[in-house]
Amino acid sequence: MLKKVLIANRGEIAVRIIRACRELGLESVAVYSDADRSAMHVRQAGEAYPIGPAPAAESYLRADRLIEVALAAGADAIHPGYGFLSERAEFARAVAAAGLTFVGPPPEAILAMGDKVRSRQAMIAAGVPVVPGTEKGLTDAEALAAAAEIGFPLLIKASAGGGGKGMRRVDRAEDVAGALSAARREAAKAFGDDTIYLEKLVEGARHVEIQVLADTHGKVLHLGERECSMQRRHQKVLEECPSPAVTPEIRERMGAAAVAAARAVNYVSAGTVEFLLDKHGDFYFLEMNTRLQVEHPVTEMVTGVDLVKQMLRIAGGRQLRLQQSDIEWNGHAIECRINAEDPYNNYLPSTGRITGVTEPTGPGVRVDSAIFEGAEVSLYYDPMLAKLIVSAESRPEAILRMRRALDEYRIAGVKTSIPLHQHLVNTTQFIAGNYDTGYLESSFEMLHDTDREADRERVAAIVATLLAHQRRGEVINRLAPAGGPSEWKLSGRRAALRRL
Amino acid sequence: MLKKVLIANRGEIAVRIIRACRELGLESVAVYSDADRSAMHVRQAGEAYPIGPAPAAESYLRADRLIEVALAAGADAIHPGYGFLSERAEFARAVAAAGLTFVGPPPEAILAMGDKVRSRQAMIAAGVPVVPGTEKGLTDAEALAAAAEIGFPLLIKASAGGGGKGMRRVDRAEDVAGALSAARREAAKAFGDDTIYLEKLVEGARHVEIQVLADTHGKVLHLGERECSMQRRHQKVLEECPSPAVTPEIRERMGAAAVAAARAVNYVSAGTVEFLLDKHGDFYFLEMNTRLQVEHPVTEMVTGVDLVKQMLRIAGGRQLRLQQSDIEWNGHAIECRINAEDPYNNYLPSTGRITGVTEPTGPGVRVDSAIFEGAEVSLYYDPMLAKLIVSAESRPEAILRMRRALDEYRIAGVKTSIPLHQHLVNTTQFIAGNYDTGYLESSFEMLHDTDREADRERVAAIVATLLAHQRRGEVINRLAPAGGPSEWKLSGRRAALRRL
Amino acid sequence: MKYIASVDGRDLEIDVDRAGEVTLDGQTLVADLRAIGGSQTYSLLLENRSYELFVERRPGGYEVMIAGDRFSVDVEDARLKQLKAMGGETHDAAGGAVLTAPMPGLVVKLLVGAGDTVEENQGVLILEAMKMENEIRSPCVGLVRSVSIVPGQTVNQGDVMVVIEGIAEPTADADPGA
Amino acid sequence: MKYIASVDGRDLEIDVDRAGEVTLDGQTLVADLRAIGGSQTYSLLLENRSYELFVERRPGGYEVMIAGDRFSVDVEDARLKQLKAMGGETHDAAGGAVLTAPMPGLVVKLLVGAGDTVEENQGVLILEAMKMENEIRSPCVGLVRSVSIVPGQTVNQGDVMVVIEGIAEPTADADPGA
Repeated sequence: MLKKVLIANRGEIAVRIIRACRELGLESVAVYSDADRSAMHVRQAGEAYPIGPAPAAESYLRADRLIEVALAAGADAIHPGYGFLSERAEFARAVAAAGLTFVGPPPEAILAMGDKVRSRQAMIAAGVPVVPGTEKGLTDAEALAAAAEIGFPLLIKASAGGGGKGMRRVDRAEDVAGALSAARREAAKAFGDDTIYLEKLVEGARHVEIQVLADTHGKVLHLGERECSMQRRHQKVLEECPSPAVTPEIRERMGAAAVAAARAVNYVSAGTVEFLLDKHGDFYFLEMNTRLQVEHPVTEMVTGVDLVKQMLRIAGGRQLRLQQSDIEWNGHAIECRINAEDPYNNYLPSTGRITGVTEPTGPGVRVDSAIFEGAEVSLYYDPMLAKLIVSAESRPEAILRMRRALDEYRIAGVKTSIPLHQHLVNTTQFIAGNYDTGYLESSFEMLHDTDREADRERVAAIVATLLAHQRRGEVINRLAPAGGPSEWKLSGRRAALRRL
Repeated sequence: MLKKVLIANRGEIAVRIIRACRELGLESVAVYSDADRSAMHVRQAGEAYPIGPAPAAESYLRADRLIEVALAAGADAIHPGYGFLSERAEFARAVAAAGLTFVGPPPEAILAMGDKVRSRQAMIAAGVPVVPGTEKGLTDAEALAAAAEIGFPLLIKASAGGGGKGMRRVDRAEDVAGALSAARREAAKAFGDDTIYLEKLVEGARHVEIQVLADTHGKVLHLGERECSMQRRHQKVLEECPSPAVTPEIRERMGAAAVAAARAVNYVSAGTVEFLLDKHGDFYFLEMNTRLQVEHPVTEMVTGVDLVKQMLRIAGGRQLRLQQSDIEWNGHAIECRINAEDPYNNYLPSTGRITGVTEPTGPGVRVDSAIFEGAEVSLYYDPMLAKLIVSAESRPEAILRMRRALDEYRIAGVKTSIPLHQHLVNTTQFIAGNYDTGYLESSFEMLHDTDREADRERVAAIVATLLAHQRRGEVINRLAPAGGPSEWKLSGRRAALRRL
Repeated sequence: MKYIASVDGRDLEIDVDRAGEVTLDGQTLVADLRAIGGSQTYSLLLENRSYELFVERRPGGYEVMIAGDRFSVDVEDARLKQLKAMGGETHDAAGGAVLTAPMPGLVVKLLVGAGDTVEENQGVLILEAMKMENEIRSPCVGLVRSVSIVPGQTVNQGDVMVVIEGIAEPTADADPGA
Repeated sequence: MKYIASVDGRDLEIDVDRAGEVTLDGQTLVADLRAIGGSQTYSLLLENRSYELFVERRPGGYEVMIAGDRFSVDVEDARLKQLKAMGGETHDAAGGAVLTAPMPGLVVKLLVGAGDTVEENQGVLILEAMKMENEIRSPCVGLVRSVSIVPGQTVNQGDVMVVIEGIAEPTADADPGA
C-alpha cells in the first residue's frame, strides 16, 4: 500500500483527494502556485510546497518540478486529479521513471485513448459501437470531401482535444472551410497539435457515460452511468445518476461495452467511457476519460463506493474486493457545478474575493468545494468553485432536495451559476428528464416567471428602498419587540399579506 | 396530505424540519422569541412570527400562543421537534382541539409513555423486559426500604423526568436519604412533580435504542438500533448506527420488543424505545421517547429512510409504503454532538457571538446545524450548536471519516466540544467499540499524548511568538515568492524537518 | 418619506414610515429588515413572510438576489425625481453606454469600429478570460463613438474599451402609485 | 529578536528572524504564517509541513488550537524576562486566583466560605447556566480570602465571585534554550 501521496492539482479536486488520503491514513503533499499559498488544499494537506508563479504553465503543468518535489518530500505516489497533467502519458511515464506510482492508468492506456482517431480504431476492433465519421487526421481538402459524405450537421473535432476545445459544429457545406481553420487554430493553441477529424452529429442525443474501475489484477467493473447531457459550450453543467433515459437493459449493454473498451487498452484505475445515446437506445463510443471525472460524486452517492479511495487502493496494488454483482444503484443523485460566472449576463466569468460562503447541508447534501471567506477567484484557473451534490430515495425527491439546497447556498463577492441551476431544476424538460445535449443552449433561458417574480420584484423594491432610506440617515424604528398580543396576533393583516 | 406546518421549535431541529417541509412542497411557519429574530430557522421558513421574550417559558413553551399563531397563519399542522412541548400530552390535545394536526403520536400514547411508572407497568403487561425496580411513586420511607431490597448501585429517577433531570446514582445505603431529597427537588423544579421511583443500575450496560415508525393504519416498523452509551451527566455525546454490540439476532429480538412496546400504546409517528443492553445480550426497557430524537440522522444515513419526511407523511394520513423487509442497514454512521462548552475546563458552557464557521463537507459528511457567522449563543437555550454526522462503508471507515471531518470543523467565537470528540474517536475503547454508559465519565480524560503533542506544542509556541513579534511592529518578511529553484527545492532542509 | 424604486424599468412608489411600515400600492405593510452577520445577507419579514436576500450596492441603487432571481433596483427620492421629470430632462439610460472590461482579460477580436451603428445585444468584441472566450454586447441601440482597445491587448477590470452613443428618447414620466 | 514562549509552563526560547526564519533548540526553520480571511484562522507552513491553527489572543499571550489540541502560550521578550528573573520576583501564577463568572448564570450553592482552605481542583460553588449545573473549581491550593456572592444571586460574565489567596512559591528561573 502507498504511504504518502503528492496531489498534483488544486481546488476542490485536490481537497477531495486529500480527504480520501486522510481517510485511508495516507500522508498528503500539496503543491501550490504563488496565487494559492492560502488555498484550501494547502491548508488541508500534511505538507505543502511552492512550485512556481500563478500561470499553470509555470506551476501546475511543470511535470519536472512536481516530480522533484515528490521525491524531496518522500512521497511514493502522485495523484493528478483531473485537468492539468492528468491525461498526459509522458507525465505518467516520467512519474514511473522516477520510481513513483502514478495514481491512474498506465501511460499506454492514456496514449491509446488520448488520440481520438486511434481510440476510435481500437474501439471498432473491440466491437464497441462508434459514431459515423472519418478515421484519421485530414487535410482541409479531405475534410471538405468527407463532410459532404457524412452529411450535416457534423462536428469538427481536435484529435488531441477535450473539454470542447477545438470543436466546431457545422450545419452547412459553405461553413466547413471557415470552421476548419477556426478549429485548427484553437487546437494548435490549446494542444500544440492541429490534427482534426469529422464526426456525424447525432442530433437529439444524450451524453451518457459509464464509470469503470479496474485493478492491476485484471478485474474490470462498471459502476453504471451518469447522465451528462446538460451542457453549455460543450461543458457539463449538471449531471445525474442514474440517467432518466437508461433502462436496466441499456445499462447492462452499455456497461459491458465500457468494460470491453477498458479491457481493449488494458485499463487500470478509475476511468470513464463516454457515449452518445440516441432515442432508440442505440449508443456510440465518444471517448474515454482516463482519469477521475469531475462528476464522480453522483456515482459515489448512488453506489456507496468511494471512487477516490478505490483509485488509491488500486494504485497500491490492492485487488478490488467488489464484484460486479455487489454494485447496486440506490436512489438518485444530482450534481450542479457552481461556476464563477454571471448567468444573467451572458455567463461572463466573475473574479474577485469571496466575502462570504454559506454552504447547504443537512440530509442527503454533499458539497465538494475549496472556497472560503477570503479566497481569491482569479482568472488563472478553471472557473468552477464548487460542486453541489444531493441524493435521495428517488429522482423527484432528489430534485426537490436540490431546489432546497440551491436556495440555501450563498456565495458573496463573486457572481455564480447558482441562479442558473435554480432555474434549470424548475424547467419542465429537466423535471421530465427529457433533455438532450442541445437543450441548455438552444431552448433554455433565464426567464423571469409571472406570479412569484412579481412578488419578489416588490420585495426587492421594498428592501432596496429600506436600505436607501437607512443610508439617508433615517433611523427605521422597528416594531417594539414582541410581548404584547399585537405583535404576534397578526390575523387582522392577513388580507394584505394574501394579496402580496 | 398537509399543506402548511408550524414548527414549534428553534435551532437545528427547526431547520431540519423546515428542510423536510420544503422537500415535500409544504409551506413552513417558524416562530421566534425576541432572542431569535435573526436565527437560521426564521430565515429559512416561509413565514415567521414572534411569540414572546427570550426565556422559553415565555415563548417556545407558550402552547396557547403557538396554537394561536398556527391558526392565524393558516397552518394545518404543528411539528414540535424535540424538547420544549414535544412530549406534553396536553399540548398535543390542545393542538387537536384547535382543529390542527399534531405531527407526533396521539396524546394517550404520550401520556402512557410519559410517566415512567405507568409505562413500566404497560411494558410488563406487553411482555417487554424491564429493569428490576419499584413500580410506582414512593414515599421516602418506602424508598429507603425498597433500596435495601434492590441493592446497590441503584438509580433514583423522576417519574416525569427525562434528560437526566432528577436522576441520582446511589452507591451506599447511607446516601439514599440525601439523594432522595436532591432528586425530588430537581424533579419538582424541572417538571412540577416530585414523584420518584427506584431502579437497579445495570452496571457495564449499554444504552441502545430502537427507532420505530408507525402509521395511522396500524403498521408499525422498526428501523434498527442506535448505540447511545457515550454519555456525560446522562446526556448523550456521540451516537452510532449500528451498535458495535448488537448482532442481527439481538437486533431482531430488540426490534420486535420495540414494536410490541409501540403497539401497546397504539403509537403513531416516529418514536424511540430505549433499552439497557447487558453483556449477555439481555436487554431491559428504559423508556420510550415519544418524539423525534436528536440522533435520528444516524438511522437515516444507514437505512436511507428520511424520518422527518415520514413523520410528515404519516401525520397527513398516508400509509407507510415501506415493509419491514425493505429496511436494510448499509454501512455505518456516527454522530457527534457539538456543544458550546469547554472540554478543557470542566465542560463549562460557553456563550458569545459566533465569529466564524467552517463546516466539514465532502463524501459521507452531513452537518445538521443552525449556527452562522454572527449568531449569538445565549444561555437561554440548549448548548447544542450542531450535529456532525458521517457515514461510510464500514465502522472503521466511518471513524476515519469522522476524524477527518472533525479536523476540518472550525467554530470561532465560542468554545465547543469538538476537541472532546477529536480525543474520543482516538481512544482504544471507542475504536474497539468497547464502551458502556459509564466509560466517558469514569475512564476518559482529555489526555495530551506524547509525540504528536510535543510537535504541536512547538508549533503553538512558534505561532504565538510570530504573532507577538508581528504585534511589536516588526515586519516579518516572508521568503521571496517562488520562482527560482531555491524556494521549492527544499531537500537540503529535510533533515531539520524530519527532526521536528 | 416617499421614494420611487425602479425595478428593471418598472417604477414603484414606496412610502417608508418611521415605525417600520412601508406603503406600496395603497397597502401598508409591516417590514422588519435585519442585516445578518456583517455579510451582504439580509433577512426581511414582510407581514411575517420570511425572505432571505443578498444585496450588493452599486451607484444609484442595489442589486437584490432572492433565491435565484436577481433584481436591479434604482431608488430615488420621489420629489427629486418629479422635479427632474418636470424639467424635461432626457433619461440617463438613453444616453448611451461605456463598455468597460468586466474582468481582466485579453481582447481577442473587435467586432465593430468607430462610427458603426449597433443594435441592442449586438456583439461588440470578444474578451478571453478564465480559459473562455466571452462576447461583450451592446446594451443599447447606438453609434460607436470611440474604441480604446486593440486585439491582443490585455485589459484590467474596469478599463474603458468602447463608448457607444445612445439614441436619446424623452423619458417616460414617473407614474407614482401605479 | 529573542523571545521566551511558555507553553503550559514549559519555556522555549525562540529567535525570530526578519526573513521568516525561526530558531528553536538550535534548529533554524523556515516559517510562513498567513492569516486566512479575517477570521482567527491561520495557516503555517513550517519547513513545508502544513498546519492550520485557530488563535485567540488573551492578555499576556495566545490560546492556540491545532486540530483538537489547545495550547496556552505566554510570550515574553527574552531579555525582559531575564531581568525580571534576576530581580527575584515571585511568579504571578502562584499569587492565587480570582474566580470570575465564566458565563452569566445563577449561583445555586456555595461549597466554601471565607477562611476555608481549598485544594487544587476542589469545588468552590455551583453555577447554573444553560440548563446545566456547573461546578466552579479552584485552580490552586489556597485560602479563601473573600466571597462576594450568595446563593440565588444572578451573576454576569466576568463578575468576581470568590478570591483565593495562593501559597506563594519562588519562581523557577527561566531556562533559555533548554
